[in-house]
Amino acid sequence: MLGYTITQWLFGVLSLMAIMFALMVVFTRNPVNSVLYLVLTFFCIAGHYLLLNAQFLAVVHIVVYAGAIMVLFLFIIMLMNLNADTEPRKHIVTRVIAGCIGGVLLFVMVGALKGAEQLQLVQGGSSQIGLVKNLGKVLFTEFLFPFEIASILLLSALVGAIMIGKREKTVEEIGN
Amino acid sequence: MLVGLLIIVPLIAGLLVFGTKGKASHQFALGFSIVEFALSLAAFFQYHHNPASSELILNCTWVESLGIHFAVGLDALSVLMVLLTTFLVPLIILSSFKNEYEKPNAFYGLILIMQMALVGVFAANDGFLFYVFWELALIPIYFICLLWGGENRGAITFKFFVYTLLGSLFMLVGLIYVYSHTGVDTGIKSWALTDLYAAGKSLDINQQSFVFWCIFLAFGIKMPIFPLHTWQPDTYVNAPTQGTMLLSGIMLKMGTFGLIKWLLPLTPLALEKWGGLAIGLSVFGIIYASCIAIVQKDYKRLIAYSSIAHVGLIAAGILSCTQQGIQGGVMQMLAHGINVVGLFLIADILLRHTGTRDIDKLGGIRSMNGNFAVLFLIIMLGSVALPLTNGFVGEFLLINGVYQYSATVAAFAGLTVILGAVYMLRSYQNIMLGERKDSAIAFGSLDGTDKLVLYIVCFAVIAFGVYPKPLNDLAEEGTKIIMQNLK
Amino acid sequence: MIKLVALIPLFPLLGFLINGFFGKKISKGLSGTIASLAVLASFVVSLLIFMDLEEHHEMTSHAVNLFAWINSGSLNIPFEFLVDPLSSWFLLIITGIGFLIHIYSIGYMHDDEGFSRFFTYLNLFVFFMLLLVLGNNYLIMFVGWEGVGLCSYLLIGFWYKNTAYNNAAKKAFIMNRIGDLGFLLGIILIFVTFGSITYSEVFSLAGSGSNSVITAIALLLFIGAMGKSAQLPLYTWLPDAMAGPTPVSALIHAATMVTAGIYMIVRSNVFYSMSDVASEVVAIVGVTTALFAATIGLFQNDIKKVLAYSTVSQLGLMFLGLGVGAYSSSVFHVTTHAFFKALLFLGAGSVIHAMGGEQDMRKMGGLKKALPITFMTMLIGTIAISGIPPFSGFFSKDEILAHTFEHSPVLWFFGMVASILTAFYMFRLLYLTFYRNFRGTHEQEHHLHESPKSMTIPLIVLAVLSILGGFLGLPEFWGFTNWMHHHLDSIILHKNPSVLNHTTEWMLMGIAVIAASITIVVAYMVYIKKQTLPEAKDEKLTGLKKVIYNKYYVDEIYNLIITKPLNAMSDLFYKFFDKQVIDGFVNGVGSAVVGMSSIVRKAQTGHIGVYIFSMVLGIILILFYSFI
Amino acid sequence: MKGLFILSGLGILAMLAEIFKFKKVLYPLVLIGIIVAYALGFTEWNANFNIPMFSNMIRFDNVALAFSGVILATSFFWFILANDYFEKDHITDHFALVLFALVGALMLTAFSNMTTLFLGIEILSIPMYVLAASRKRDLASNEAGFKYLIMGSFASGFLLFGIALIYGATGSFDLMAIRAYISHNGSELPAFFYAGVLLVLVAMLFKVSAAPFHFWAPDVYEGSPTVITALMSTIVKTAAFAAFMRLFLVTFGGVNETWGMILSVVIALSLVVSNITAAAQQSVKRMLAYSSISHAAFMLMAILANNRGMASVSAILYYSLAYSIGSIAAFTVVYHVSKEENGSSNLEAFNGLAKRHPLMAVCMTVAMLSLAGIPVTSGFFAKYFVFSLLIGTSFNWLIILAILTSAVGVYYYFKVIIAMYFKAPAKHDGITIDSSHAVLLLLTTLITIALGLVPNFVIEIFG
Amino acid sequence: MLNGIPINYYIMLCAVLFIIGVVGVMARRNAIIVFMCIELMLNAVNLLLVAFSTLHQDASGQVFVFFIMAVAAAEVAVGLAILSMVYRNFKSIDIDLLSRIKN
Repeated sequence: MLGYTITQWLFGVLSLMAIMFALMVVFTRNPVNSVLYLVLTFFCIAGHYLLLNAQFLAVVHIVVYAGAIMVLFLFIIMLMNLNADTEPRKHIVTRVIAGCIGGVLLFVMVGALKGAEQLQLVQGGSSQIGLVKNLGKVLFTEFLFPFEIASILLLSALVGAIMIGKREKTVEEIGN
Repeated sequence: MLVGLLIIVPLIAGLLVFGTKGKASHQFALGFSIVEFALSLAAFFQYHHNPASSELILNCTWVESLGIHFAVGLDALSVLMVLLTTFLVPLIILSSFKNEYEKPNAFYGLILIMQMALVGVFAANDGFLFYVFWELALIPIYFICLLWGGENRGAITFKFFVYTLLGSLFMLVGLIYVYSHTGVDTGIKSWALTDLYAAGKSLDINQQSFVFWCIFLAFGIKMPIFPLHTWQPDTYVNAPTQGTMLLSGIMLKMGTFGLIKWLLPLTPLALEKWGGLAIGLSVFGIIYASCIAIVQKDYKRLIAYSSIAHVGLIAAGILSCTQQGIQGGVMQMLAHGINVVGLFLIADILLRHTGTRDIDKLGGIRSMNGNFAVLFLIIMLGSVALPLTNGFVGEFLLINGVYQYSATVAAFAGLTVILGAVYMLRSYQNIMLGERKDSAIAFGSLDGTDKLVLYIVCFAVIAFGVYPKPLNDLAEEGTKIIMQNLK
Repeated sequence: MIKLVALIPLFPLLGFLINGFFGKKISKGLSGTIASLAVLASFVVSLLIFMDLEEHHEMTSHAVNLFAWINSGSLNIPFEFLVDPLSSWFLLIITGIGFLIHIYSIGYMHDDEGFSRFFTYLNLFVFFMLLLVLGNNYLIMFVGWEGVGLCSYLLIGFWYKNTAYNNAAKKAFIMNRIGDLGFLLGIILIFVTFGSITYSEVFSLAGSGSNSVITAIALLLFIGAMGKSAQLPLYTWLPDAMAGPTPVSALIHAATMVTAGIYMIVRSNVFYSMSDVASEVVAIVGVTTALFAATIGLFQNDIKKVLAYSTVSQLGLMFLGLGVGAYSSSVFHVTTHAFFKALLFLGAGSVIHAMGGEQDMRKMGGLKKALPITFMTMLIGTIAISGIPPFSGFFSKDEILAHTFEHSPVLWFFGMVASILTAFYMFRLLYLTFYRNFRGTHEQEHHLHESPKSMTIPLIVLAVLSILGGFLGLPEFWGFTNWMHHHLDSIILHKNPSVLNHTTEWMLMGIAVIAASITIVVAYMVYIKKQTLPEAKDEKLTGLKKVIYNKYYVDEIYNLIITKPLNAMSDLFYKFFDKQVIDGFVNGVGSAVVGMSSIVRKAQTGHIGVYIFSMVLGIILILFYSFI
Repeated sequence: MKGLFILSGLGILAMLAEIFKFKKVLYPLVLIGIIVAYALGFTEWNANFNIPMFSNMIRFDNVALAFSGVILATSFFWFILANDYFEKDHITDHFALVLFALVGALMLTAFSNMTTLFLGIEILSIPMYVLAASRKRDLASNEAGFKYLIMGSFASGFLLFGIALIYGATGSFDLMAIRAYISHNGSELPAFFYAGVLLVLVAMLFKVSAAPFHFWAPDVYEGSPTVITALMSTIVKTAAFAAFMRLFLVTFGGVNETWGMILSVVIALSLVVSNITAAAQQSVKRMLAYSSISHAAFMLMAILANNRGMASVSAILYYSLAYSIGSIAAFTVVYHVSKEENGSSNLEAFNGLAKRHPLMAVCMTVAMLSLAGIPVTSGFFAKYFVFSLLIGTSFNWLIILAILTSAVGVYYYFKVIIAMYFKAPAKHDGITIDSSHAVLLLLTTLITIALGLVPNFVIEIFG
Repeated sequence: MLNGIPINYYIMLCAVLFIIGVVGVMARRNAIIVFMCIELMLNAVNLLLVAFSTLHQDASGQVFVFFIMAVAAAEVAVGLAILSMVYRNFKSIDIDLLSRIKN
């Protein structure tokens, strides 16, 4: 079709959608809608993963992001009752500047990111790296230490979240 | 060994004095400072006896990997400066007996620690050590000025501190720059004086100029040289008299001493290029400060400006890089140290007895205390460098040295002879002579300790003017070493 | 004997120390005696040495080394004395006249509370003066030079409660210092040129110096001499210096110290002989000063001021002599001048003593009867200074003028005028003081009395010397041996041969004598016959008279062109440059930092948005710099 | 390595303490644990050199051990300082969080893979976000935690983007591989690799709070509890520098022309902004925050001078030690003074401290002198090393700037000294402090001076 | 080329997504949205990593994504806890209101 393969078509569509949804995340006033758009973006990204033969990652992505994290966001938004268009907007000048800066950043990034053409590709080969078996092997051999130490990270996040989330028993204390 | 003692004794003494209370503090301090003086006399004689004596050299490793050594040693110049320091400190302590200071233990402890740093500066043979002592000397005097100073001391001492610190940081940079060029052949960097000399000379003219100005800035501020001087009068006036004495009597000499030992041999090329400018500033400073001294009302401030004038001449002489100039500088450093301590004590006595230092309010004190008038006169004459007083030898040699650099400059530098007489005589006349201006001002007899200090100073003024040989010989020898290193 | 030369300054030094430390504890008599004896002892030793030197004429100069003083590389300055004809002669003058004045002072200062202090200073002065002439190098001379300046300062301001006196003292010291700077630079130039400042070495090398350097040396030294010997333009301190006690004026400001400049130039005659320019300058400055001071002397009413201006004028004459190469003649005039000027001052002192401190001649008159000895001796002094033969002044002045004529008739003419004026104002002084009627108060008249013996005896001795002094240097064309020339022969290295013939010399002498005599008569006509009195009120003077009476306004001019600008400049330096510009800059930097601080901290708004903006901006800039 | 495990274990233990009720012994246990970890570090000295562990994920070589030593020593002092802090609610949570943060810090000294770098940073940061916000009722603390969180996450995004780009270019997260790639490919590196390096640089500059990425620091420092501020300005900073150094001296040392100039500008900006802004601060705590930025600039100068082998490393090591010890002393005093003044650490609170508590005044003075870089305190040597590294390079101008701004620095450090000695106190009653804190003050002061007198031990640590 | 799509495309796509995240952080006041935008940034990075992983045929890139996800989860947990605390105290999560500490 028009000289493009299916994957190329898919890439194009997914990319456009991802960018569009991402923009909607930023520009929608209703936080709930933002969350939903973000979930959609994530789905697009998951699609990309699939395109890239990272099937396991795509699943995990959906489960973790769309399933867990975004729900958490949604939950908090609901909890705080922010689901209306109540968010005060930044001054228009600020937003324009933010947009401009984003544009400039994009321009600079594009300048900075050229040169991928020189990249020497390890062409072909099996596309098996994205399989669970493969990933598991790498994760539990090469990346064993980070894997273990990530537990510390999660623990500290756990403790931190609990500590912050717990209601203060005592009245406000002055001092340090 | 001896030199090690010279540094360690005041430190220990200072710490001990911190632990004393009340009157005991100054008695202890005095005792220790006299011990220190005795030690330095021993060093002086030891040097006469055998200049290469191992007693006078101490060299321990400090930071091996960086070539930093705790290397101290007394050469001819150092012996003289150490002698000056240890001679003046007991006098300074003695002169404070009549002043009631809050927390005397801290006061005298700081003085003694300062003495340690000063001796260290003069004895250091290692560039890094020199810098460390140099900075170390700043801390006690800062606190002396801050804690026991006059009205507006906070801002003024701060200005003093920042000024000198800024200068010395530049010096550090200059020294490091030279240091980084040591050990080209051996690959081992060293802070040793001789290595720095060699490295300094190996630099090209632009590098030397950089080093020269970096280091000169520090010395110029310390001395101080026009136009880096504005911290000085305020600080001198605001500091407690003993602090002023330390500042002007000894600390100022750190700058001139540094000039001789740590700058001239380091950057001979730059000196040729920039020496003229530096001398020009110094000489202009002489005239400038002298003129300002003429219109001063506060006697302490007047001495402060006179000090700038004197030091300008010293700097000019030293920068002329002649035997006479440098030697004269050394001699004048000694003389100025003694004189200025005397003069500041006089300012202090005036304030204590009459409650003012305003020379327009004072007057007729001679008719109240003739003895004081004579002592004052002698010290003043030493300060205007009358022959057979201590100031003369140095001043003659200095002008001589400057003359060899340039006759015209010497003529301007020589104006100090005239202008010095103008402001000194004027102030003397206003304070001491004539009729009493304010009947409320009474001037009784001097206190014993004041009298003793003044007598010692006067004796030094005259003895050292009539027979300067023992000191002069050392100054000559030290200068010769420097001159050799200049080549 | 000559080895004992160190004793000469030692005695006055001892006297100084004893009086200085114990003066208040011992009686006045003892104090005065010790001081006088010290000088006497010096005189005796000087005399012995002098005779010793005369006997062994073949060895004219002896250096006596005391101790090494200053060493600096090639500069070696020992504390060394030199005994040669010149110094030995000056030793005699200093100790001799000094002794007489010490004796006189015992009487004169008897009632002063600072009696022992006075003698302390006086001894110290003698000590320094002796150092000045004894030194074997320029620096020792400089030591003495400054030392006498100090003593002069102390003695002028002796009555320290009087502010005017103190000002005079300060002025003297500072003016001297101006000259001293020149001297000092001269010494340094000598060292730089010749590598030594010891006389013998310098003079033997002098030939090797280029003419311009020699001229520079000579001129620099002369600046020193101008200060010390009160020559134009540095003379103004000397009249003011009369604030000191009269014996001081006699000793320091007439007989000894002010002639130090002459001594120095005679000592350095080698340089001056080699430099025509310098000599010419010396001569012109000398004659100008002579004439200038003489005219001022005409209108002075203060008895001591007249003498002071006369001293300035006479010193000018001596410099004229030096300038034309008549070195020994100038020394001769120094000697005779020491005699008669000391005499005149002491006489004036005696008058003032009798008048109870009054110095204004308009309030004197007719003292001849009351003070006979004073009058007689003063008369002798006046005749001597006026140049009437065979009194001493005649011979010495004539010699100088003769040499001047030989050098330049124009200079001679002005010198002559100056000496005629001298005769006029000196006789004016004499007439106004001793003749006519007493013009003071009754009380003063009542107290008029001749001075005590201790004062009159020195007067008499000096009077005798004033009469006989001339025989030290009788004119050679009269057939005598000029002893003075002969004596100083060895130290004057380049003599200019006398070219004047005897007729000219006789003629010059004649003109001088006749002119002086006529002047005296004119003065007689004016002040005795016409009974003229100077105006009592200064304001009434007009025109040139007023200008001269006010000393040509020199002090005022100095005040205007030096003192005031200096003060203004100092004020400018202090209040503007130091406080505003430099310190202002320094403080400005400080407040600028603080000021900037309060601006910069505004960026820290507390808004995360701003922080993120700045961060992104930073990233953009970094990437932009690196890639685009 | 063993230290890392011990701290992790201690952290988990702290969590358990809540459950098994042994809160009381926790505090001594932690202190002992730190000492043991420290001691174990000694046993590893020179032993594990160049032996990759866990597929070269982490490498406790001597440099890592040295920096771990600094961190452990500082944390020991910090625990003494913080004894009050732990007496409140949530004691075990706090312990656990701090200990986990320490684990992150240790990882940052020893990582040798981008993965461990990233995890280390996050393990360090996430507890810090919580700790900054740990005074839950205090709005300032809330705000501090929140700001820290947002900015930190934002910066992490850039770090990750950078890492991704680098990975894209090199195909590996391993530092050795990246280094080999750089030296192998030399000039033919793709442009986006440089972009990756620069983005990592930005993220690290954010972590060490260099201008213009510093804005979070003063606010967070001020808002956080003083004790936590002390932790942030010492341990977190040291760890960040250890990481910075490993990345840019070792890994990206080959492409220093890419980041050298940028870094120098950043340093200059940091020096100027931090010192000038600090000059007008009234709050000493905030002033110390700005001062920490200026010190960061100094440490960055040592990295910039990237040409003397181990010299830069030992300079940074010494600097971080000197700065940490000095800061601990300063924060101890600030802590007590602000406690006295109801939480305000304004300059006036220090007025007349010399009379109210001489020991604190003296120790604070020494700390200020050290921070200002006056001999013979350790701060001086620290600055000296930096100068001597940088001199003779093309960055001489930075030295001049550093000197000029140091003079400004002296201004604000001495404002505190002047206040303590010169101004009259508002209250005249003495201040009482814990004896443990008195000991801590004395100890840190002594170490500050001792380090200045004998810097050999630190400087020559790498032989 | 991976599956027919040049790697440049992926890089650009990720850059665009990342920058949209950055713009979102700058442009929004709602702290939660800001936080979400940060998540978006992380996801852009994830995608990039996966792309590179496929390019290099190297699994470690994908493994890294796991870690990023873990961290993101932890960050979100802590972040939302802090946010809810802030909301409790400030009654708002407008980031512009959180500007009490300044200068």
